[in-house]
Amino acid sequence: MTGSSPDLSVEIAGIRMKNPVMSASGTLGYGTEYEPYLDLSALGAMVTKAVTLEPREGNRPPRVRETPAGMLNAIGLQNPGAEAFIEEKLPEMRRFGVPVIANISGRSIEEFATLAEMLSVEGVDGLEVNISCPNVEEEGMYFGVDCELTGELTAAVVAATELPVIVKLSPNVTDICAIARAATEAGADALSLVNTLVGMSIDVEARRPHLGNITGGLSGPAIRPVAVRMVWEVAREVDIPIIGMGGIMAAGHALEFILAGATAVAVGTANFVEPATMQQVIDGLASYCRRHGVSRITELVGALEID
Amino acid sequence: MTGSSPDLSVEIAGIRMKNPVMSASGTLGYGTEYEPYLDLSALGAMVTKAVTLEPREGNRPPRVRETPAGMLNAIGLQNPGAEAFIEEKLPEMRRFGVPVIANISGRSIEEFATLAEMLSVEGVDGLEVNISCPNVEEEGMYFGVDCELTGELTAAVVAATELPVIVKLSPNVTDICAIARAATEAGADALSLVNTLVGMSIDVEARRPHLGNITGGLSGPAIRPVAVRMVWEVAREVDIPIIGMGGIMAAGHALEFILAGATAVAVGTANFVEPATMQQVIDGLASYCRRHGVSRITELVGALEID
Amino acid sequence: MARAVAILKRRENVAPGHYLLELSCPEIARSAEPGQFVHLRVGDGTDPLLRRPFSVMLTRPSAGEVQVLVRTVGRGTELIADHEVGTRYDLLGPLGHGWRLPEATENVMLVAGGVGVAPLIFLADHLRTAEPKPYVRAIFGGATEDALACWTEFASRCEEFTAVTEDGTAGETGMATDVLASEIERDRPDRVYACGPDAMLVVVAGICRQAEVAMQASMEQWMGCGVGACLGCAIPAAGGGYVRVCTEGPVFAAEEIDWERMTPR
Amino acid sequence: MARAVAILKRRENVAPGHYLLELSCPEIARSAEPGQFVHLRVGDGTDPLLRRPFSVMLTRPSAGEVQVLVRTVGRGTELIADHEVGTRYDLLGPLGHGWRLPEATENVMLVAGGVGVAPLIFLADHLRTAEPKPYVRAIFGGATEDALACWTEFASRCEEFTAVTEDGTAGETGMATDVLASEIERDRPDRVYACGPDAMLVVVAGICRQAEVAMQASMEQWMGCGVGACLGCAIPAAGGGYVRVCTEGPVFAAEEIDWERMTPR
Ligand SMILES: Cc1cc2nc3c(=O)[nH]c(=O)nc-3n(C[C@H](O)[C@H](O)[C@H](O)COP(=O)(O)OP(=O)(O)OC[C@H]3O[C@@H](n4cnc5c(N)ncnc54)[C@H](O)[C@@H]3O)c2cc1C
Ligand SMILES: Cc1cc2nc3c(=O)[nH]c(=O)nc-3n(C[C@H](O)[C@H](O)[C@H](O)COP(=O)(O)OP(=O)(O)OC[C@H]3O[C@@H](n4cnc5c(N)ncnc54)[C@H](O)[C@@H]3O)c2cc1C
Ligand SMILES: Cc1cc2nc3c(=O)[nH]c(=O)nc-3n(C[C@H](O)[C@H](O)[C@H](O)COP(=O)(O)O)c2cc1C
Ligand SMILES: Cc1cc2nc3c(=O)[nH]c(=O)nc-3n(C[C@H](O)[C@H](O)[C@H](O)COP(=O)(O)O)c2cc1C
Ligand code: FES
Ligand code: FES
Repeated sequence: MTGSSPDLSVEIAGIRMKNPVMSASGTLGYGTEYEPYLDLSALGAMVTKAVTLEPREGNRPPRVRETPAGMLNAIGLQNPGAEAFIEEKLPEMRRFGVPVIANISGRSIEEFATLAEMLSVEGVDGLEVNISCPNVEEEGMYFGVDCELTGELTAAVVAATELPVIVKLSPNVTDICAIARAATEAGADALSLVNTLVGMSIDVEARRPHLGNITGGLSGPAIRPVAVRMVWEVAREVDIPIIGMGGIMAAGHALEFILAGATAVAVGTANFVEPATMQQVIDGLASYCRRHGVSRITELVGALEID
Repeated sequence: MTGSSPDLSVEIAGIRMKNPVMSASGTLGYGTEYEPYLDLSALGAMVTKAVTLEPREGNRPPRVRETPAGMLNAIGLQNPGAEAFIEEKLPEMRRFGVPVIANISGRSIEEFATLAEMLSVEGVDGLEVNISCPNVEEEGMYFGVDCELTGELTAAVVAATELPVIVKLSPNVTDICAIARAATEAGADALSLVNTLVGMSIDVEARRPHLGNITGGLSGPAIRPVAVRMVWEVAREVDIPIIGMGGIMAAGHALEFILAGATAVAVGTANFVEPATMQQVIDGLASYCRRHGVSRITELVGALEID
Repeated sequence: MARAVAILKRRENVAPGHYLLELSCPEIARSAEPGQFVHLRVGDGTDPLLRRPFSVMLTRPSAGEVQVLVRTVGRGTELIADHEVGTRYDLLGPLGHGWRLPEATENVMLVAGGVGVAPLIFLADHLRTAEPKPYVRAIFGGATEDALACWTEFASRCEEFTAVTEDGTAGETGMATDVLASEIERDRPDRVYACGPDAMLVVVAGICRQAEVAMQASMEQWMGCGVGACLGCAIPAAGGGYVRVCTEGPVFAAEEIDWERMTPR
Repeated sequence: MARAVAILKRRENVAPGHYLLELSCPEIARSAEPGQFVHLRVGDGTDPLLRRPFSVMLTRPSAGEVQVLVRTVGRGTELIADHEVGTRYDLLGPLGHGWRLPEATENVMLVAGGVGVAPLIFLADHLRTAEPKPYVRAIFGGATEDALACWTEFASRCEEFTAVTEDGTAGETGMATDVLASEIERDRPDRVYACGPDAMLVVVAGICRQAEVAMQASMEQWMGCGVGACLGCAIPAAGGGYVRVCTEGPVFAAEEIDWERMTPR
């Protein structure tokens, strides 16, 4: 970095990141899968696929399906479970020298708390509480759409760990601000939004759903306008940092979230389309700052002009 | 039609349509605009742009913006008002000889009721109650996200008119089924879903929202998976007919809604892209029925196979 | 007003980021009037989704040919810039209301900003053969020389022509609006026809109001349908409310527009 | 496993709805093994959005050339069918695990269904030069003659070859699986390699289990990332759970898969 380069570093709930670009949960595996295509050490942070207490097989196939400018997924939280994660996956992820945030998903408040405790280990820099995974019945969805439950869950996780707690919100709600307030008041250190919108697509020749799970989570550029709107609404309601995501494919999209009020951004589906997306976004943010004479990216957070 | 052609006719709350394809409110003007491009007499039905009690100027520009596989709009219910509609627009729409459904939008339950009465005139075949227009503050949105208000509003409109009452739901809710039940129990004859998702996009160079209204309604193919999912969920909850819409560009998309449980479908944004879309959908439905040996399109309603 | 298929016969990169499309499209060539536009579909998928509006720059009815000048600003225009000769476009048009022509003997002034030159070239071409012929002066302004695409096509159709760039890379140095002001000083035109960025049109409107010169402007706004149905292309109307660029416009008399509310934020 | 740019050198419509792409892509040509695939991006926009997986059909390392056989089934493949020579593709590959090769002297049977022939042509080509050489028989089945794209490329690389179509428009009449059963009767192979529709693979697996013949199958599933990260391409694994087609596969030993749960609904 030359002296003239802008300062892209940000801090999310005490997690220092050299730039605001992170991977979205469930879209970068545990990092190693993308090593041939991307210098992961350049990222601001890495977020894991959802970690659950016990190992999970995941949903029946097909699990993914393309939709207009987006995709539906119903992976079903497939993961090796907390223990195996800590023993096998975590060390792998550490190698890249960037903060690792563990995305946790539980069936009950107790399970979330237990998970939070278990994952409060050397090498995990923060927890992202997935209260909004739309794919597993009676789970994530159940919490994320209710203010009280969101509050209780957040409080329980906060009490169970010393780590920064990031609550990841579901967009499938009437009033995202109410949920955001509930999480904030319960002690969340930051918020991630958005998770996927619940969607469905049908094979009309076979007269069957494309996904084995019938419904799935919609992600990708298609949902970006909804995600940006929610970040903008929430940013004006709460004063904890926001990690914005939903359809980011390029720096310009990341800037929409940042201007709307996000301190950091996460890239998900775009990784599948172009493995170098996160690097491109980082470079694009730097050149935008240069072009606009912005010395610190943080100057842009919430800098949207409304009259 | 030769003897072998399938029967595409459907009935929505007493409104007989020669096929299940209608225009989505606000996307076909009052019909005349599309006369050079489309034989409107071939449609199953026509739905008007929202009609309000008083004339409305609409929102400040820009009012539309393309997004990935979709568009944001913030027209703001611009319309000449109920009286001018009845005197000037309605006669124009009648010329095509297809059922005309008036989409109504009010500021209060009283206003909705008054509108319903005013529009219960010769030439209007049904009312679509827009409780979900996301563009005007303290209006549509306010009703459509609350079960009680939806119920009261529906009951008031039903009491004020002899015409079939179609309640058009907002997708910007946590539990679409609860709202659907509320409208049904209050006497709605049919349901339309979905209206637009609230979204926003930003001009990062100018650091301003693209729309003069800041946020707008997201429509087009991008939202189809969400719309199909909601129709599928609601169809299993209520037994009044459903008009499905959201991103229909071709017969295959219309069939997704029909298989999910919609008796009729509406085409909106696609009209802007390809003015002949509705005709293409009608033709495509007929050939699908032939190919699959379906003699009545109604056989396909809710015919999705789940195991 | 109908739909037509246009086939790309020739595509020339007339200036950096500017492409002249020569389309074979007899219907439009026959019926398009100066100031009207076509609503063109780029590709057949969802990226981009909506049609894109472009003014007709010239027609050769006999040859069934239509010329359009495209400036690349985003996804759709960049795709167009890459299209091979032979590409088929689905388009709606000619759409909207064009320039209202001057009384024959008038002394008229055409003011173009950047790619806004397209509908004015069509107008100038039309006025050449008007009988008796109005006296036509033109001002063509842009940030740099690169923005003065097709200036020869414009100049060759006017009695007097002034090019002006902000950086002086071509013609005079300054703004088209400065030139307009001094030209009005020198020899007051009976009528001004203008097309360009909103910022320019607002100033032109101000100058014309001051000098009491009749003015028409071809306006731009993002569009949905292009045919008057969606009410998406609204711009502020004089006396309140809005008018549709695609239907009442794109050409408006200055008095029809609320220039106050037009002023870029 | 890396990313590469491939340039379309030749595109041939080898059968109705089937296109043979000849790509210049030295990296893949050098490193691809039979049964591996490439994850190809169609266009640079959002329509289509995700990459599309295609098996490598043949490579000419010396010429830096890769051949891929594409059957048009939807948006992405239809766009590919229209691409001009010179089109540049961004692709990831070679990806996944290919065919495990037979012991030299084995008597092997290749069973292809439709476009599933591609990875088997690559295998047959590879086995031709194996030393000492296994004896290679092949069965190529399809609904009609049209589905037997590139059959000569396949046949010419095997000692024995049987074509079979359901409607008898080419070769024997019937199913590839019927032919397989009788061939096993006649002369039991040591190993079967199969690629085709799930329905066919399920039957082949059943036949092979019965006859106690070792079998490998190249499987398909809709994909997200193609590199093992999204867990989207799961198929049922023997003994419960799932395996990833893009990483553990696309080629699996029959014993690794739960054919019960694979049976199409
Ligand atoms: C009546 C009319 C006539 C026009 N005539 C011409 C012409 O002759 N030549 C020409 O090059 N352009 C013309 N335009 C502008 C042209 O339509 C836009 O530049 C084009 O639609 C941009 O498409 P895109 O996909 O490349 O850009 P997008 O990716 O859609 O947007 C990129 C940027 O282009 C601008 N833009 C997009 N749509 C419009 C629009 N409808 N009006 C103004 N700016 C827009 C915005 O600043 C946007 O941020 C005309 C517009 C109108 C309304
Ligand atoms: C490992 C692997 C190797 C493959 N090799 C080849 C090959 O050599 N030649 C070839 O023509 N095809 C091959 N396929 C299938 C090919 O990837 C799909 O046909 C293609 O992605 C369809 O894209 P589309 O946009 O045209 O279809 P879409 O519009 O995306 O879908 C149309 C239909 O195609 C089918 N389809 C879509 N994606 C897949 C998929 N990933 N797997 C199976 N079916 C799918 C579905 O039935 C879908 O309804 C392979 C698939 C895999 C997983
Ligand atoms: C294949 C896939 C798997 C995902 N898995 C998870 C998960 O395990 N936990 C979670 O909180 N979000 C998960 N998500 C949601 C993403 O983290 C992200 O919130 C969403 O996809 C929106 O971002 P995008 O549009 O950039 O993909 C997943 C998304 C995809 C596409
Ligand atoms: C420009 C525009 C104007 C609209 N106006 C109305 C309206 O006045 N009343 C209403 O109920 N819905 C309105 N809608 C919503 C549509 O009727 C439809 O519910 C929505 O666009 C989804 O369908 P689509 O994806 O096919 O466009 C409008 C949509 C658009 C794009
Ligand atoms: S663009 Fe639809 S009304 Fe003008
Ligand atoms: S496609 Fe993502 S894991 Fe296989």
